[in-house]
Amino acid sequence: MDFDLTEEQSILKDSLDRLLADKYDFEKRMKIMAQPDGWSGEMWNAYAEMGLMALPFAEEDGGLGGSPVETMIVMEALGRALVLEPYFATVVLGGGVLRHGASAEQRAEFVPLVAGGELKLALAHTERNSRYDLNHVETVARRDGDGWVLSGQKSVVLGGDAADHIFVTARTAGDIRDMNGIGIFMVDAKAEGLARRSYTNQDGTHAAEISLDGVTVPAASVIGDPGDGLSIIRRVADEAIAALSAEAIGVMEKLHALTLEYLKVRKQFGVPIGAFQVLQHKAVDIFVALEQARSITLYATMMADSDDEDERSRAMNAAKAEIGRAGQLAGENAIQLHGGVGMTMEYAVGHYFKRMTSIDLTFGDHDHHLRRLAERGGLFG
Amino acid sequence: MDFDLTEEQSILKDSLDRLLADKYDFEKRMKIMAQPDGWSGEMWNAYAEMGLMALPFAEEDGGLGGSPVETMIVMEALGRALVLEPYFATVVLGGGVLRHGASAEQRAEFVPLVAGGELKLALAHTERNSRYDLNHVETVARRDGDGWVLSGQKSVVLGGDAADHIFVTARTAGDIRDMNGIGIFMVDAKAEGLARRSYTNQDGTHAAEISLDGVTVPAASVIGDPGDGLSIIRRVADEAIAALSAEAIGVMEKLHALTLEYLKVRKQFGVPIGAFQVLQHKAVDIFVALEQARSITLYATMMADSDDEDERSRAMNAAKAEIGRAGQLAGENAIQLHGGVGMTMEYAVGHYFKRMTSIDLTFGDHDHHLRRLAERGGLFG
Amino acid sequence: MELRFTPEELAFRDEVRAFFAENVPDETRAKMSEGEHLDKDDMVEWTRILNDKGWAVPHWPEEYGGTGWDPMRQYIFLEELQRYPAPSPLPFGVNMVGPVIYTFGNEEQKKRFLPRIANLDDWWCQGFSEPGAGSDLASLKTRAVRDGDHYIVNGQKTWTTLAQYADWIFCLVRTDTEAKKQEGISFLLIDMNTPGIEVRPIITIDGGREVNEVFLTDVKVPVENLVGQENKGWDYAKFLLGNERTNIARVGMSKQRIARVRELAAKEMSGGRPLIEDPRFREKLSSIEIDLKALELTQLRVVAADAKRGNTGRPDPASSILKIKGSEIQQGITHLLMQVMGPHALPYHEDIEGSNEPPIEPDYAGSAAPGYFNYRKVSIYGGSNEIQKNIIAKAVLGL
Amino acid sequence: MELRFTPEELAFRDEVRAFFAENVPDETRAKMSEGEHLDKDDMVEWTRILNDKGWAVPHWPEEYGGTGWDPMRQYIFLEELQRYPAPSPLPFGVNMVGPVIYTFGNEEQKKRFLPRIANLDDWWCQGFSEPGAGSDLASLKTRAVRDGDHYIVNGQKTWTTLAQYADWIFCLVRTDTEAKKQEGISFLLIDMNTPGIEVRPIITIDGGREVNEVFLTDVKVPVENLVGQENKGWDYAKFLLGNERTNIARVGMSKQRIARVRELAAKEMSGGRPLIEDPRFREKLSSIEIDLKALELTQLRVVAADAKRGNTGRPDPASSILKIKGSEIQQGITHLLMQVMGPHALPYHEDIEGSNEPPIEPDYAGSAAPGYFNYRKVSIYGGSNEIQKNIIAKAVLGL
Repeated sequence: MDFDLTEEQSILKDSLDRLLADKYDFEKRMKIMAQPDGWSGEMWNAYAEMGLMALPFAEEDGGLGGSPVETMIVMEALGRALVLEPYFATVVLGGGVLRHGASAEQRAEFVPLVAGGELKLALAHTERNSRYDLNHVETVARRDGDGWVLSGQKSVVLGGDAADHIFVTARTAGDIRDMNGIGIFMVDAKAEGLARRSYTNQDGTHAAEISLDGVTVPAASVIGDPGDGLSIIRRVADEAIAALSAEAIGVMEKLHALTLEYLKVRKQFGVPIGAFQVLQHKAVDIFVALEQARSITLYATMMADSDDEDERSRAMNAAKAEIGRAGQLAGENAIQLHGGVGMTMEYAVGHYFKRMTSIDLTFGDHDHHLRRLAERGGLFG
Repeated sequence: MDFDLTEEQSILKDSLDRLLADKYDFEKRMKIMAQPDGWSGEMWNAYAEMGLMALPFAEEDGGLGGSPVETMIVMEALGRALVLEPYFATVVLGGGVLRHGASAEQRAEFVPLVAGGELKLALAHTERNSRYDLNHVETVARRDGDGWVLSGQKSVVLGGDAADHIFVTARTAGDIRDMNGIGIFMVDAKAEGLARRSYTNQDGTHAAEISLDGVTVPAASVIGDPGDGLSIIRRVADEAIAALSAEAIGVMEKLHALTLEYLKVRKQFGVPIGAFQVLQHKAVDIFVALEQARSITLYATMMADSDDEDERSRAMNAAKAEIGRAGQLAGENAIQLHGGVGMTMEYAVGHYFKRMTSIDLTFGDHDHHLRRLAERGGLFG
Repeated sequence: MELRFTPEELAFRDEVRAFFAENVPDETRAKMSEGEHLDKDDMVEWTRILNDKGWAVPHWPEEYGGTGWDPMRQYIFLEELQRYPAPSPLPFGVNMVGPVIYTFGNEEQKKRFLPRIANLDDWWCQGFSEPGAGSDLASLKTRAVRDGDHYIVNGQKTWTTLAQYADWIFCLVRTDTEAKKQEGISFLLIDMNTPGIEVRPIITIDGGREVNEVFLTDVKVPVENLVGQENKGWDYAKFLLGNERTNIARVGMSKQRIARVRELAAKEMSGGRPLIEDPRFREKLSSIEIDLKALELTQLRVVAADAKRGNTGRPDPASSILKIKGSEIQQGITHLLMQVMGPHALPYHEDIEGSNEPPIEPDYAGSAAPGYFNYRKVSIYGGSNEIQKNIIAKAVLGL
Repeated sequence: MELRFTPEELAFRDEVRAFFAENVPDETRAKMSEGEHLDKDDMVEWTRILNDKGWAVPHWPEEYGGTGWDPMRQYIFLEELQRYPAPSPLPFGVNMVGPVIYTFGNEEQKKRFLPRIANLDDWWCQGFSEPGAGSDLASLKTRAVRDGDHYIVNGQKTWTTLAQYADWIFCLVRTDTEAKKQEGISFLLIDMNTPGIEVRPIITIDGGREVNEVFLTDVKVPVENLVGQENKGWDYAKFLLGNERTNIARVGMSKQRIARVRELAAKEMSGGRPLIEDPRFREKLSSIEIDLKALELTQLRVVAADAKRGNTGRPDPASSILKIKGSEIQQGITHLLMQVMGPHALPYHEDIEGSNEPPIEPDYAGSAAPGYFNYRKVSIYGGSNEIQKNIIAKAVLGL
């Protein structure tokens, strides 16, 4: 067991941190957020040049063959800077579907484009009534000759505003909540019959509501077995949870650091407020939560490429639940310790708090994952 | 609405407090606990002389016609002194069965004896597998001519060590967990076929395991309808919860007061430890929990004699859940703030902590009542 | 001891309920149910309805328009108001500056300001907080220098709630810079139209504009706008802040919000059934309900104790419990409401910015996350919960 | 970064597991599983089995009987030991006085004491705490006055764990009353059979006798029993207390206790089904499991960091996390275990008093409530959790 980064990993971390320190401080981020798209194409290209888009893909597909540890390193850094570009949607979600579901031909066609920063992806899976249940799919795919015709509504499609291609899940057979009978279809965002309404999320990231009204999809755009897409979605969701956990660590690091700094510089009653023992202990609570969350994220990262679905899913339940709990504690206490100033848009800490909150609501909140873990018999059961 | 005691209530409270201050301080209680029975017959007679045993019974039955408020006043005082005599078992539980289930003849015979302190009662309802489910009764009552024959096992019969007569619940019909088919039978503790093993509880009170092996009960000793004892048991249990909540308030008052005193006199690093802000805030947490628990106890007391079973039971769910939560917080923090000394038998605070813990385990713990309340649709639902 | 409402109190409650049912504008009620912000017109309209009925300033002395209700009736009125839900009277006039004026102001000030507060002819805002002061309110720096018949005021106030609507602001200003920090403060009433006043919005993390910065540059304030004595303003401020805490439990509002959570959780699905049937969810909700029921009784105990002492306006220090538990409960409910919406709480609905695009579905999800963000304030303002615990430790526990 | 055990580490773990499976006495394992107290003979028997294997003092330098394992192997050993469960080596000798002796003692002391510690020929106890000192350890009052070849020791120690079994006690004593409080302290080894020593039990609220008061009246201690230099004892104590915190997370033990909760909760019925199927119960249990899994990784990170720095014996201040979370988890489990037993946790089973009455059914309920009571200690001793947070605030956060 070894918790040190390799030399390559250290270089990756340092260069990304340097890039973001240089180009993505709080002021610059506010400016990017105010742009029409709400994210920066220039930064997108910079990430691609650094190889971030190619990172998790196999070398034979045109990627860099990175492991979940590399993704963890990147996501932590993106979390620390509250990056707005759709890396998670394109590389983790879209890339995950490509890696785990796509055929060799599909990978040969699309991985190089993603790796080069030329293609943005999204995963349209959540629906109005699905909440966090991955098997709940009402959108319908009807066979039409060799191809398929999709109809339905998808909600909160992360990065759906910017995506060139969207992976849409749809029911090819069975009832709304059946495990079998879910297909994944790669749809051009400009396809006829696809309408998207793009918007900003609470945390400044972007998403879209997507409606599909008789969108035709050729056979070549089906990902994997059109009756068994759920196992792919589950795998991608588990990797997404590991990645989001890592992002959350970056966010919590900043919540912690900003709060600590504030406690040291802010004076009240003639002393820095960090001299008050109650506030010290609350800062310690944040620190402990951060370190415990960091530990569970390491565990999730270790398990992210496990082929044992049961063990892997339990690990992700545990991680996402812990991240949700620790993140809420850290976020709420960070705001409380800042007092009124923490409530303002002008100050960074509130933005970290909002991102932390959004992460809890993405791919299942604390309660959802705790329930699932308990239903599965627990972590050691 | 009026939270003041009436003059009679004030007299009751003051005289009981005076009696206990005089005869039941911590040292004297330790001596009583060390006696063979573990409780004091002398005190029992003193309570009877004060009229405490007669308090809740109707005047026409030989009682004083007291309301739940009077019971609350008494139980709070008993809680403050950690009284060991089986008042709760005899007057609240046994007396409750008499008041709500017994016939006029039965009341005429037994209420004056209880009121005079000459008769001790107990309720044998809990069984090995019943946990907190009032409808779970495995003990069997078989018809035998006009009377009944009881067989089975009863666990943790509070005051069962001292009781002269024991109210035993037994199944007259139906399956183990049916709502209907539960009878209540008044059994002489010396009846043939009844064996009891008496013991001390964690908190110094006493109980017994009771086994019934073909105990015959005449028709005159059946309480109410032998097929519908559950409604009586529920009513008694609800009153018991209100009474236990009041006792818990007395216990928590002392946990709070002892802790506050300790914070003021105990010095460390050259100052009273009550000067440390973190310890101050923990003391405040105990205080807030106490006051909230006091409020919910007032609510339970208000609802204890309601005939609306649903509304009454929800109130008791709420009260017992809150008492459990507040009591755990107060007890654990009181020990923590005392440090090592709080862990010793020689010091009072640990005994209050143990009684508080026992109360949570009696008639349903926090989790049980929260679950029941939620199943019923909540408090305002 | 009588733990139920008296028949007279119940009759009063029915009267209040009936009045609300007939008189609260439907749109106002709907906005409050959905957790949306009210605009100025909503507040003015409703206040005048109340004032016509004689209920706009219930707790004021009858000579200034009060109702003469005992504290229990005042409690019932506010409880029913919040629960309906209808807007509470604007606190800056009715609960803050009004009582200061009728207690410490002169006759002319009473005549001039009190009727206009009751009718919301004047919208007041509060000029206490300053940048950098936080819980240490008395460290304020805004100065007022006497110049003939006027004070010349310079300084900056912050966290000024709804100053964008305000006609008047009541300010704490430093009139003696030599004295100890509490002893050189005066209480001034300032017309917001006076030259030299600038209001800048502070946008909060929920996207709302509730609070502002107020800059005062050479603002000329007539000396007749001084309340009470010069350099005694801290006493009046303490009196005012004491009043502020009495209504902070907001039991009625929390009951209304819980009903809303229950309603929406019955619509939203989780694991193939309504979320309200999920054991964990419903137990969390019930747990808050229990806390709230206890708080309601705690509030009633405080009210009853007030009634016995006579309504001195000085709160029981135990009322800090109301602030602590009240804010915990309110925050817990906003978190639950956001959880109900799940992923649909993520989109930011720009309704308050006046967008005319149709809302992202479901429309009632829009206020869930902003409500959670916004309500972090309730454990911060009016003396943070940490300060409240300090108060209890000192004033109640004697530590 | 390699987040899994290496094949060598896994092989080592298997070796350890196999050894325990073959060598831990069945009765000892059973007592630990049921949460019962071990007696002295159990400890001695097991320690000698370990010592025969060469594993009694794994972290000691090899010249004094240590194994030469790296920190990761030491961690694995202790983890498996707790999880089996088998008794951990008696800490007072192995983790406390032993390292002080081999680090600061002279050759004669090393030869005389270390082998007897490893074989539990000498049972040691710790004489640090005094009445009234609590977390302010350095305020100790026990005095040692030099008199020729001896010190004459007078004073009182308290919270002395298992002193009733002890052959030796290591004491902090004040040898200079003029110096600042940390600077006049010496570290003495005292034979418990010396005249003038009296041990009185302290009965704790669980009914147990784990701790004692030790009274020292004119106790003559040969000067050769002074460790290191006179008046430098506080340095050795700090070294010792640093070691004490490294094993406090007790991850393996908590895993074993969780398995026990799960086993019993599958037997106990609630609402007509096994308690383990109750959503609230199993979610509480899973929540603790998650905390524990995170703590296990935190522990491994601390171990790995130790390994990198070399095992200095000075803990990472971040290891205060291990104490805080470890104790919260242990306490949470004892509470759950008591909840499992429900009303059957009420009877007090006097087993530890040596009663030979049959237990109240179910017999495994007997230790549930006492376990909960007893484990309140883990957030108090070894520096309370409040002290741990002070340490983190100062040493890690720089507040």
